Amino acid sequence: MITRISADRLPDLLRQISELEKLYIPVDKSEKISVFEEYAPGKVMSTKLNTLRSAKDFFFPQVQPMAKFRMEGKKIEVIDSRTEAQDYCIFGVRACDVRSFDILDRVFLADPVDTYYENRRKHATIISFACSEPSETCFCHSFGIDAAKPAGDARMWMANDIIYLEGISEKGKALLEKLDLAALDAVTDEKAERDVEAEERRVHEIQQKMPLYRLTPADNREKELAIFHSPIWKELSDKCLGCGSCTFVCPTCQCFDIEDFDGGHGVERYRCWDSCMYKDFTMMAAGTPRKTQLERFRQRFMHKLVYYPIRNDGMYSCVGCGRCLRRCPIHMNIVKVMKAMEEDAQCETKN
Amino acid sequence: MQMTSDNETWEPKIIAFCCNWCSYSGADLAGTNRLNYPANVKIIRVPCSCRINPMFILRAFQRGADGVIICGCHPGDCHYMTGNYHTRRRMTLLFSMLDYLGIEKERTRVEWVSAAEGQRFVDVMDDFVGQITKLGRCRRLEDLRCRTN
Amino acid sequence: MQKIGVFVCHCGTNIAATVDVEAVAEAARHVPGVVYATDYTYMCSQSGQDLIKDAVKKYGLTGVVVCSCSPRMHEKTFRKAVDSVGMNPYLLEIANIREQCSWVHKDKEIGTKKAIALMKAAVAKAELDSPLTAGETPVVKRALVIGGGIAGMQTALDIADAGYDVDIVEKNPTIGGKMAQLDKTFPTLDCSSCIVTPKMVEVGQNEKIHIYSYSEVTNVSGFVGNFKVTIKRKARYVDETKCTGCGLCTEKCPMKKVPNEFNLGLNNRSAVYIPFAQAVPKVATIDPNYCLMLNKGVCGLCSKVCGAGAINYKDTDKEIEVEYGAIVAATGYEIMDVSKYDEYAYSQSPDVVTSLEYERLMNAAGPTGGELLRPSDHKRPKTIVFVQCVGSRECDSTRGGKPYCSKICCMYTAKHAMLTKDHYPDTDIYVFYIDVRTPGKNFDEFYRRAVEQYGVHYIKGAVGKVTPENGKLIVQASDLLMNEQLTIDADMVVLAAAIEPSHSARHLATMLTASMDTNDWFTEAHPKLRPVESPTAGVFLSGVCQGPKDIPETVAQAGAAASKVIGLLSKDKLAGNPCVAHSDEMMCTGCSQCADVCPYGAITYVDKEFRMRDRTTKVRRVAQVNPAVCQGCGACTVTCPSGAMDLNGFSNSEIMAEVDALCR
Amino acid sequence: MQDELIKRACELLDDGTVNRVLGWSTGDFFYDITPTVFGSAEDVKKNFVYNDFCGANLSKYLIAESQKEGKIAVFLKPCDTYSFNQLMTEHRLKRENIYAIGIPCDGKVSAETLHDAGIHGILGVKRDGDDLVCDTVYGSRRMSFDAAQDERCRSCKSRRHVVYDELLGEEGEVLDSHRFDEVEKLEAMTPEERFNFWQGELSRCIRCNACRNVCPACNCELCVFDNPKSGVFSKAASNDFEDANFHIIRAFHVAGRCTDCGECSRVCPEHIPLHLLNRKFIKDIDTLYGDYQAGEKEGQMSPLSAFTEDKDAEPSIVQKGGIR
Repeated sequence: MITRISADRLPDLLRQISELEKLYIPVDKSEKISVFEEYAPGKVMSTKLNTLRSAKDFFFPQVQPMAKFRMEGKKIEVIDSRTEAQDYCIFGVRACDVRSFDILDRVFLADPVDTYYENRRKHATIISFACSEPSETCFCHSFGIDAAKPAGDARMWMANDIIYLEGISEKGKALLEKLDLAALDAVTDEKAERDVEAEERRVHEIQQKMPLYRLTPADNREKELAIFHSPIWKELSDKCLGCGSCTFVCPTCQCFDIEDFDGGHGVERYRCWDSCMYKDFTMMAAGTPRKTQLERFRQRFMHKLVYYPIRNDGMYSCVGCGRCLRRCPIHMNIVKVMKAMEEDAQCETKN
Repeated sequence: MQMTSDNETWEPKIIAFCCNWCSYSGADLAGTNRLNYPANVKIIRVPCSCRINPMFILRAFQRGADGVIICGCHPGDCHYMTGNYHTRRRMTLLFSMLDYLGIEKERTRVEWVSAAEGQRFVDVMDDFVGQITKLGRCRRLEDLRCRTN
Repeated sequence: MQKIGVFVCHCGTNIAATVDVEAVAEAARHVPGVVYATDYTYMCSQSGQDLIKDAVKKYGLTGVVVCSCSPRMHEKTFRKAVDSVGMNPYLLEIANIREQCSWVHKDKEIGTKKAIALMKAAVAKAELDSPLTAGETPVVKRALVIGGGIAGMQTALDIADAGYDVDIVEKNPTIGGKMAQLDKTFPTLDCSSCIVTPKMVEVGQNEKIHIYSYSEVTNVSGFVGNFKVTIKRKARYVDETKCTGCGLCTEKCPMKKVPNEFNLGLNNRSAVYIPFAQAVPKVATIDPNYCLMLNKGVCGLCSKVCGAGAINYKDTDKEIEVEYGAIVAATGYEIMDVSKYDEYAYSQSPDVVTSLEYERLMNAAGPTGGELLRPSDHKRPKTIVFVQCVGSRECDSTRGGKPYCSKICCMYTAKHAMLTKDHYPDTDIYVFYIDVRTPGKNFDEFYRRAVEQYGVHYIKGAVGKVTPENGKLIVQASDLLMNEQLTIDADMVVLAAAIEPSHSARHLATMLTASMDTNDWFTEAHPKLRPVESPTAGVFLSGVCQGPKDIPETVAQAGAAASKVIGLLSKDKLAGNPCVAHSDEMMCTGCSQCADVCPYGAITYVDKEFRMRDRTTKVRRVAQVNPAVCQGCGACTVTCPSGAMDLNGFSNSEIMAEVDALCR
Repeated sequence: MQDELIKRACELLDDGTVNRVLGWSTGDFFYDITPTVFGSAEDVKKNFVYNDFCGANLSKYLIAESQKEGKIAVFLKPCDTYSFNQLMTEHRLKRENIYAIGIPCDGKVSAETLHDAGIHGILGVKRDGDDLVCDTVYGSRRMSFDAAQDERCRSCKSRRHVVYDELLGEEGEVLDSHRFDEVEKLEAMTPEERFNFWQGELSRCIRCNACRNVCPACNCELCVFDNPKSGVFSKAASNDFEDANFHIIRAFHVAGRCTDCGECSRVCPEHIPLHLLNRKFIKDIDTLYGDYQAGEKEGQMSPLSAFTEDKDAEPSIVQKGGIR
């Protein structure tokens, strides 16, 4: 069941949702920057391809306070700062980012469940937003993601000044049902379904023209050690600056560190994003197991393309959002790695 | 992170970095002469004003200081000959940068106070504390995690 | 976990009156890391110190905080105390709750609150203190004295007397300095030559003393106990080892029109010369500016007459490098150039002379053979005007004026007046002064004798103008006490020109990394308590180079400097200040910025091989601090972006811990 | 130009002058430039690229590369040569292992700028006079070359190479740059406005360290912010203070050493105009201590290491109206 609404009623739609629960939408802060922000009347939803940072921030923020230790003299009091989250809605998440939630779920919601993540995750309703103008840096299709038909609790298309809405999960459908769609002059009919199909076809055709269209990840699950010892890593990692920009914009990177901040009156324990590209990643008393950038660089891509699929039924830990393609200061991105792995595998077979 | 309500009583916190040879002695002299100055001023002894790293100044603001003052020997009188010349350049540039970032420029200061200038030390501190009191609490470089409650 | 002891001193009532010392001790007991806290009337007393020592032993303290007076007062005392019971002295911190708390805050509540904050900061620092041990360096048992005047000679003699080798570097061909040029000395009126020349001989003959005359220091490196000094021996064109000082060459030299600097140009000497009869070393020197052989390649007379074969026209400047344990600056003074003081007509009339020139005119070995004859017409002057404070106590620096009092002028002018009257009682003498300053043993008596017994006319006032006219000098002046204008027809005018530091002193100070005041006098390490030491360890100050002095003061200071040198040289090894910078080689990139800001040249770089985490090796340039040279200012620590450079005793983390504690 | 560079690189490899060449290569696009070390002429011929997108400054790679066996040839754009000199001044490069080739540059473009201008699905880019013509799946799009350039190139300070062993192409001039205009605009604001501006910018920082890791001046063995013992260690920008602290300290650490190559702003994923911090220091240094261009000459003393006894401004100048 797909409902169509005139695109100029989008503000009303958003207002209606925001009256039900806290609503977040992507907003353009400038020509260059779009971010998810809490909706307020007057805010215009960004139609940019993607937000600068990924939507993982909602469940796995860069800094997550975990506990506090208040000190008075020599006495220490432990304060659990967790509170149950309120229901909220994230509107306008792209297909790639929606998939990233599945990937994160498999990490954070597996036993033992990460309660900080779970708390945010279970209270969220995700309304995704189909892509109408994919870019050359997009390769979500390589991971079986349909940019034109995103997953989520509900999804939305926008084509020819019309918004199409469809509930997917029970949660999503329930939210849509609470809306006063009649007030938005919404129509639910077959034309909406046909329009959406046409839009999906249009987008798929565009995707076929893209340079990365033919990019398909190899199933590397059987070749773990061979890839690990491949000479490609030396060459690729030599160029890597060891910054964490790929990690931090990546929707699926989920590594964190736990730090204590002593503010003078007590200690605040928080976890924050970490990057396997950093020298001090997983630093232990005896040092770090990955001593050079080669090992660190290899870890990141082995994890996304080999280790994760091994443990997750072949699911890759990459969604093809293209953020790292754009943000890496030296364009040493996952596509180049996938290609190098492929070439290397071909060499192997030939030999 | 909790905001402290604004109507609580507030007293400026002033950190004064004093070089061991001139300004710290100047402060001692103020004491020897029983000259009063506000107790908000807390002195940290450093060998020379050139020992003061911008990180210390930012640290003080992070932890809730409302003003940071650096005192050293008068230019030309440095115990280490050239230390305060370095301080002069470093702090000029640092203060200018803080101003550029919109941090109130009145919150940082460098004063040259010799070992003989007990009275001057007091005058400088009176003036600085007065200035900071007028400005109120420093919020622009504060780390809320460091607040009392 | 640290075990800190906190000791709060009452200082009688000095602290206890405005600080609740018991409350401070009680607060300390609640500070994490503090295992013991107490208060006591006088911590610095023997029983107070015992209290600390006992607690260190009883509680196995790892750090001690004493809340008391300024660390500048008793830090050493308490450090010694804990040292005596086996605790590293640098694990002790002082919270200054007297000078910076109880004495400046009247309200007890406020004072107590602040004292507690200061205590907590000291505890925070003490928790991070690490034991420090001073490094040791051997001492080269040889001293260098720069300058061979009375100051340098006395210092050298005293050092030599203690059994150490001393070298004197003197830029002139002879030692003796200004004192050798003087006629008589005040206030005793004994003959200057008669007392200084035996000293010169004594220096020349002392086996422990080596004189590098006609030489200059061109480079100084190293540090206390281990200086390396480059000495330039200027080409003398006479072999010192061969020359017997017979003087035949000076007689035969045809070039006799060279201004004689010993007599301040009041007469001439030959191009090959011995400055004066009693010169030490008594060796001839060829003046390369005037020698015909050196300039035109003709003559060679001196070489022909020299029986010793000492003349060597091919001589060149030579540099030698010598190691010293201590260096004494004794560079003395010069007479200020008064030609800018045009109102006194110094450049217009030869009969306007400086006091030192007058000194030569009175001297039996001087240009006039001791007869007072004025330079213009060699007639005896009947009326002489002395002008005091020419260039001294002067705010106008554009003419080279000095803000300070030259100290010796009042006395030598009285001396000149009396000596003149002694020889020529019919001479009329006028002295124009701002103040007459005679603080010294028998000084005022001496001055009063000039006024009362000799009838010298002392006039408080200033000379406005001196006009040479028909062989006379018309002196227009004002008498401030009588409030009237005077005009005196004088035959001579004598200017008490200010004295100023030797012109080579600033360059030398730079080489020695010793500091100078704005007038270029060397500054002492402490104006009261360390008056003969420069702030640079191992560099000492002797005589007028530190500030104007008369001869006895100079000799006294020379002896004091010598005793400091002897004290230093008597040690086989020097324990340094452990609060010095050190570089963490694992973090250092060798960028050289720290060396750029180090005023002591304490930082050098070496290429060092490092084993990397992946077991490869890498050669990297890293900084190393010479702890014997580093004085611990910390300039390098701020310049170092990676924080590889840190300062013992005032480390980044210690200072930040103090900041944290004080902001809490 | 690319052909000329490839030819020269191959010559140098073939005649044994060098055993490696540091240049650029791409992946699936023409703009995804990666600095690359080429070990053979064959490799160079196949993969070497030099185009309008080759903005990456290669100097910093030389810290590691010059330590390796044999000589490496490197292509340096004018602004890269300043970084090169600065690294030489700081003894970070083994000069005898480097063969520096100066190459001309008339400004570089980032694909980011095109994307941000809404140009998507880019398949190719051509220069057409003053414009860039982008061939995209959505049709042809035009953008002026000037607007497409990185900010640092629009306000380029110099097209003159300050160091090289060999120069390809024409030597340029030091330009009359307007690079301080933006700084002046900020200076003219009220402190309130400035604070809001910077808070808006810096609060976006995600502490990915791209600015630091790409910066040729940030070449510490261990950055203070990565050192748990330094007291300022922090992995995340947990609040406004830490954002500001990181960027102030970083700017201060490179003050007097920053050549204004602009890499920091180019790589910032959050588009924070970090160069405005460095330029403020540069401008202040120029105003107070005389014009100084880091990296202009090898062996220059940083203005923060130097001083004058009586001519330096007192810090109170900031309170008295600031340095303008």
